[in-house]
Amino acid sequence: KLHEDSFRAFNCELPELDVEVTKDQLIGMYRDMTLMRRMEQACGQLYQAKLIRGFCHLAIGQEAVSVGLHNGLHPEDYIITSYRCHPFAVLRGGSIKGVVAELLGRHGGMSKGKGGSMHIFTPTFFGGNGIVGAQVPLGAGLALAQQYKGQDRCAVAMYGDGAANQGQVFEAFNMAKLWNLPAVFLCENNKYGMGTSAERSSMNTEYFTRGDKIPGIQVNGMDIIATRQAIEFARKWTVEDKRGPILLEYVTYRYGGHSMSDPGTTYRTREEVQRMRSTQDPIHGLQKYIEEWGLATEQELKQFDKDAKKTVDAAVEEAKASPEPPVGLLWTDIYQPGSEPKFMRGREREEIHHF
Amino acid sequence: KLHEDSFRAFNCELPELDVEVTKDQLIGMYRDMTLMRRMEQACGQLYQAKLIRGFCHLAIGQEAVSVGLHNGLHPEDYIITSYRCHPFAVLRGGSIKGVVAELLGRHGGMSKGKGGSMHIFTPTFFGGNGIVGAQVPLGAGLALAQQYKGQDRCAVAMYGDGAANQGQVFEAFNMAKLWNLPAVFLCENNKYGMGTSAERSSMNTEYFTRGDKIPGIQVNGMDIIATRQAIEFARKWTVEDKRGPILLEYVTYRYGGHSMSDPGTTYRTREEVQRMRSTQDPIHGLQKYIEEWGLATEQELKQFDKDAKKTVDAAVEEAKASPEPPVGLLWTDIYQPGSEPKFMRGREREEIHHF
Amino acid sequence: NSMTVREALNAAMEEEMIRDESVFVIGEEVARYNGAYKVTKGLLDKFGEKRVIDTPITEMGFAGIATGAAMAGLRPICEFMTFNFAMQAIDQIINSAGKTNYMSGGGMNVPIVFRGPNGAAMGVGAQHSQDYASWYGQIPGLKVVSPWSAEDCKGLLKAAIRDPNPVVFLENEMLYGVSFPMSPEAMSDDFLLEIGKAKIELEGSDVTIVAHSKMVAHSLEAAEELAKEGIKAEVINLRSIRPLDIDTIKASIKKTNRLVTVEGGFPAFGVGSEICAQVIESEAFDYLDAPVERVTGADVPTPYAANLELLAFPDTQTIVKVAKRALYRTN
Amino acid sequence: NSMTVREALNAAMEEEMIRDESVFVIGEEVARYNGAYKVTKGLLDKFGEKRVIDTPITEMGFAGIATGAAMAGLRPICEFMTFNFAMQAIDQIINSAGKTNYMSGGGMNVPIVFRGPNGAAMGVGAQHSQDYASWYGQIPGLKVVSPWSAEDCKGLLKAAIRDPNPVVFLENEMLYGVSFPMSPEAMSDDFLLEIGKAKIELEGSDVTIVAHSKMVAHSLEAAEELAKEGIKAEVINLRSIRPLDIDTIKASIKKTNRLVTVEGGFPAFGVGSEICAQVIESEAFDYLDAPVERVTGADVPTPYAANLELLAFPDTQTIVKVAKRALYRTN
Ligand SMILES: Cc1ncc(C[n+]2csc(CCOP(=O)(O)OP(=O)(O)O)c2C)c(N)n1
Ligand SMILES: Cc1ncc(C[n+]2csc(CCOP(=O)(O)OP(=O)(O)O)c2C)c(N)n1
Ligand SMILES: [Mg+2]
Ligand SMILES: [Mg+2]
Repeated sequence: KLHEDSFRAFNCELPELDVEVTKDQLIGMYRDMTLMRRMEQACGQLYQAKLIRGFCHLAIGQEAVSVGLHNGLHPEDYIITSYRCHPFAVLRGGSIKGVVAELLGRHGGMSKGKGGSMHIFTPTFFGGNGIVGAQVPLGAGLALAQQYKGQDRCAVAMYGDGAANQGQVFEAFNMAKLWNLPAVFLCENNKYGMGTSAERSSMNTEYFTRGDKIPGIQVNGMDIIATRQAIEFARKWTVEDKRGPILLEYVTYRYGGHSMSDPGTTYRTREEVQRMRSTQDPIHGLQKYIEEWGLATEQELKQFDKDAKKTVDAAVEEAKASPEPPVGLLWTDIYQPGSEPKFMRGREREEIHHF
Repeated sequence: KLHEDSFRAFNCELPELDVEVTKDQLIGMYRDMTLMRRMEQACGQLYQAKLIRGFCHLAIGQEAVSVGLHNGLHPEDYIITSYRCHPFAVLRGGSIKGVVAELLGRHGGMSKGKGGSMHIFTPTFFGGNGIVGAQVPLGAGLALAQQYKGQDRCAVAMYGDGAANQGQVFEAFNMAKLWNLPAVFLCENNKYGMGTSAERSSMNTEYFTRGDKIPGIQVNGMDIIATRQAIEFARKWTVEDKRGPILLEYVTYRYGGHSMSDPGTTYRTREEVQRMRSTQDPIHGLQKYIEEWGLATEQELKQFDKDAKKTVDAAVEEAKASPEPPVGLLWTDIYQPGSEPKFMRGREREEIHHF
Repeated sequence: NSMTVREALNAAMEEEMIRDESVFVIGEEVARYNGAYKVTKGLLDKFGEKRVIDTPITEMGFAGIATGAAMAGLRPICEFMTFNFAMQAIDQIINSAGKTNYMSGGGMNVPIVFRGPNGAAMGVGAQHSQDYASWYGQIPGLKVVSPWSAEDCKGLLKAAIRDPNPVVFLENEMLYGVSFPMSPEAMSDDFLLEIGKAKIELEGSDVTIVAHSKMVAHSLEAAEELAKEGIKAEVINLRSIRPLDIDTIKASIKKTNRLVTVEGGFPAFGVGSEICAQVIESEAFDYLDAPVERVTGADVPTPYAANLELLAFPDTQTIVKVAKRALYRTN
Repeated sequence: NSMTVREALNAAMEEEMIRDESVFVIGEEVARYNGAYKVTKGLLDKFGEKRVIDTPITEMGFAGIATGAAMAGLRPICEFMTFNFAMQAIDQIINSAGKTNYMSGGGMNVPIVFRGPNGAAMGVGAQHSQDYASWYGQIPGLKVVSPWSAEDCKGLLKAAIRDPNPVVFLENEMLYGVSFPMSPEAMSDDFLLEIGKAKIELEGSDVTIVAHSKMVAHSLEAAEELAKEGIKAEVINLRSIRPLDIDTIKASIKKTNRLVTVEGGFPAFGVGSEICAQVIESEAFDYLDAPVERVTGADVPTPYAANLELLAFPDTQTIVKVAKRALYRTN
């Protein structure tokens, strides 16, 4: 049974607080969250070691969102999110090695090293998008495609509390509601968009109420059972009951800075971060459930963490061993094979690539 | 005393239904509305006669909006709207001759013939904008400038029921509320955006409720006393009480097509148009008040209409007499005088204009 | 047989929608209103609301929705009422549609057509008259088509819909009502034109005139006038802005030794500029007997007044004059 | 005296904000965060929240608000975190800011500066690396500046803020931390550079290299390498994309008879293309002893992997190679 405060509803009923979840599921989610955190930590280290270039946005602290979603969705449901995307890429059919190799710019990366940290895709995960807000209409478009094809699937379009103010988010809401699309709009409210707190970016910080005619639910995004329960509810709403779009707000927190160049401590206090870590941590929270219900010993849980670390370390080594993409790849994937122009130009007139 | 149905409120008190309005004001507004209608009719005729080119969007039926606004606002308050802008241009300091000449592409036009039907400006009227929705953030920017300069003025940013779904409208709402700007967002709901009815474009057609944390009032936009009263209320709210932005929805109707190329009868019935004309007409409505209260005789009112026609006819003649802009004007107003490049290029290398 | 450009575009969409269930049309006023310029006329009746979708006025949103649908395997035809309004959606066109295939290492392709009128119409003023050919043409990952005739429109739009890449399809409002003869092949359901190939509309030996969209008509008229004076102009209809068929242009230069480019857009960083640069840096440079000449729109925001507007866009006389100058003849 | 580009931009804004009460800064993270790239550092402390305004992430909205404020007589400096995000706002920049003065017949001027980093940084991938110089440069009504050095940045940003027209000010993230010597004049509060004038950074007689932004540095390095082989390159720092100082380029060609253009943007319809076209159609054509050569970014979406990224942008060696080719020397 979930805590009473787990959900708040706007124009719809609340999800059940009584949740059925098997031991295996709980253990599985625990292991997934541990693995995701270890992976992100490894990415952070690789960035610090200057092996990862450009941007790197980590989701440490927000594991209950990605893992909860993945566990509550059907494997063929779609997800799209912004740049804070590594866990989704892994969970939706990718691999840790594939993510890390991508961040390292290696041929073994999920985008062959051509995309980078923000641009990783799988058949059910549509990235990994760098333009804040742009992924939301794309997500509604994924839902449109599902409806069009008569698939009983939904599409989850995720965005942050900062992104929530982009006009195209409202545009997507409007069309999704008009057309009754099976879209789950999911606001990952981690309280800040870069250095701007939700209060300073949003006239209304109750993001679950911002869909106007679209009903919404606010969810304790630090509790994996709640995140899973909410997405199951949303899935039933959109897919089984065909009630059109729904808006979920997962209230969560990022422990680190916005990206690796942000210490993350100029616009919020160290105490705030510390308090969230010690009182709200999703992994720790699940650990407490598990221990309470006697599903695993502390010993076993420690072992899971060790396993996760080992898995990640091995994946990092594998990724590091992957070579850089062959230079010929500069010219592939601009157009689909067979549909390219006869030639394209490099940096000067003699650098011509013929297809 | 206004009809009880004149207003509906969202998160704020209702404007007073008891209105004080002088005989002169009523007569003035009657004359203004008649004049505006006559002007728009003349424009329609000039278009049909192929003297006006390109676009021409008339506001016939919507006179209570422009005239009500103008009469309720301070002369130095700002207004910005979209392409359906002729009455505003006249009322806010322009002239009928200036508008008509602009539409005819003459030098005597308010933009020297260089702007056209959609682009007419005065020191307190910021157009006349052709890109649906773009004027709304511009209007919030006008309000920002007023606040910045410490002027006790407001800015009215107008948009249609169709435009109401543009994302940048929500973006402007959000910032205006966050920064407590003296902005009046005014949705001119004439039920259609081109051929799309409000119900087909908007998940929520109660436009006055779409500002989220911004309070709103729905107004009978066919009753000039209501439109004037509502804007006075909004002005007090934004300027005197400094309560931040407010949203007004004026429910109105356009009798003609969207533009001159639209017969306006494929997406709505002739009966609907006829019904609106005969039961809701703003000029007729005011006429009834005037007659009821014995402020003018039918005779006098007829004379006003004749005067209006005469004024418009004279202005049209004056406008027609205005020459085309001198061809040298092709090159002026691209940059401010004195800040131009040395030269600019015409259609080929010998057509060079030197500044 | 003849067809207007409007009919050709309409036929192209209809045929492809019949052929492929995943093709659909989305945009403002495309369904019940039959299109602001009636290009989608009748499609709603034929295919229903599922496949002909009226959107609210939310360019960025519906361009994003269409792009998302393409990512999920559909083949949207996304109509913009004009490309001026697509400027609100240009981030979706470029960053979401244009670059995703590359960023995904080929894992995520985006087969979509963005279409609508581009460039100036008559008396529409500065905000409704921009020509975006060179902007979109700059972006690797997009294909950009700018057809002229009804045949162009039918063959290229069908090719664009079948193309597995995002295609920007730039029509011209002033051409919609213009009738063109159609060959029997062009009337067929299978008529496709290759994107990236220019067409020599008129053969000639004295001067090459390269144009796209409506400027092809002016160039052909100019060629007629020049012919009266014994000058044989070769007129090339570019058809495609990206890929740009520089080979056809170079071959023509080798024959005529003189090049005039004609376009309706602003002069700077335009189609003519790029052609000029590519010619100069190629072996064709040596064949040029005169500097390349560009005829373009004037470097001014489009004025409304008829007399000024006339001076803002190329007309037949300007082309004639410049072509003669390229031939070192003067009046 | 020396200053980084970041400091120079910061000083320009501070000085103009002191001088003119109507100047203010608006954008994402410009105030409390001191700017995503710290360009606005300290301004909030100095000028307060009224004049240094943090916005939500809503590019179209705040660009519109800034433009509206300019219409009402203020002088906004509108920062985009990068110009890639400005693509969401480009309609406001062009249709509202760029064209309104003309459309109003001069009645409504819009004195505003849109600034932020443009072009590629390191390892940022395809969506964060586009160079918009030629897009904005195409629009009559806008001025477009692309500075290189700290002196450029200070003098041109101050001039842009004082300019009564909308100015697009294209910075480069990779230059922010680079230090440049500053002359005593450049340190002064009154230091202004004329928008529209290029600067000859290095005089030479054998080949002209024209570049803007970061490519000026590569061009100067290339000139150094060429000098070792006795080749005297003249390096022109364009500074301004619109107006484009073609006179300075032509004068240089008359001296060197050879021209190489260098830019970081995509090749097609780029800055080099336009320079090429303008040179060709001018009397300078006759002075050219070799075809104009363009060095540009490669025609590919920016790849992330370091080895591919290297191939996507010009480096010093490429410029050296091409300059030599222009001189008909080969290795
Ligand atoms: C259109 C656009 N504007 C700005 C940015 C720069 N930017 C990247 S992430 C970010 C903050 C987003 O915050 P939020 O949506 O809350 O997501 P979070 O980082 O908290 O996960 C900003 C401003 C961008 N990438 N795209
Ligand atoms: C961005 C943009 N998209 C589309 C258009 C074409 N367009 C002009 S007016 C209009 C309808 C607007 O309807 P509404 O906002 O209700 O205003 P009304 O015409 O009813 O006054 C459309 C679609 C445009 N000018 N700009
Ligand atoms: Mg956030
Ligand atoms: Mg309307």
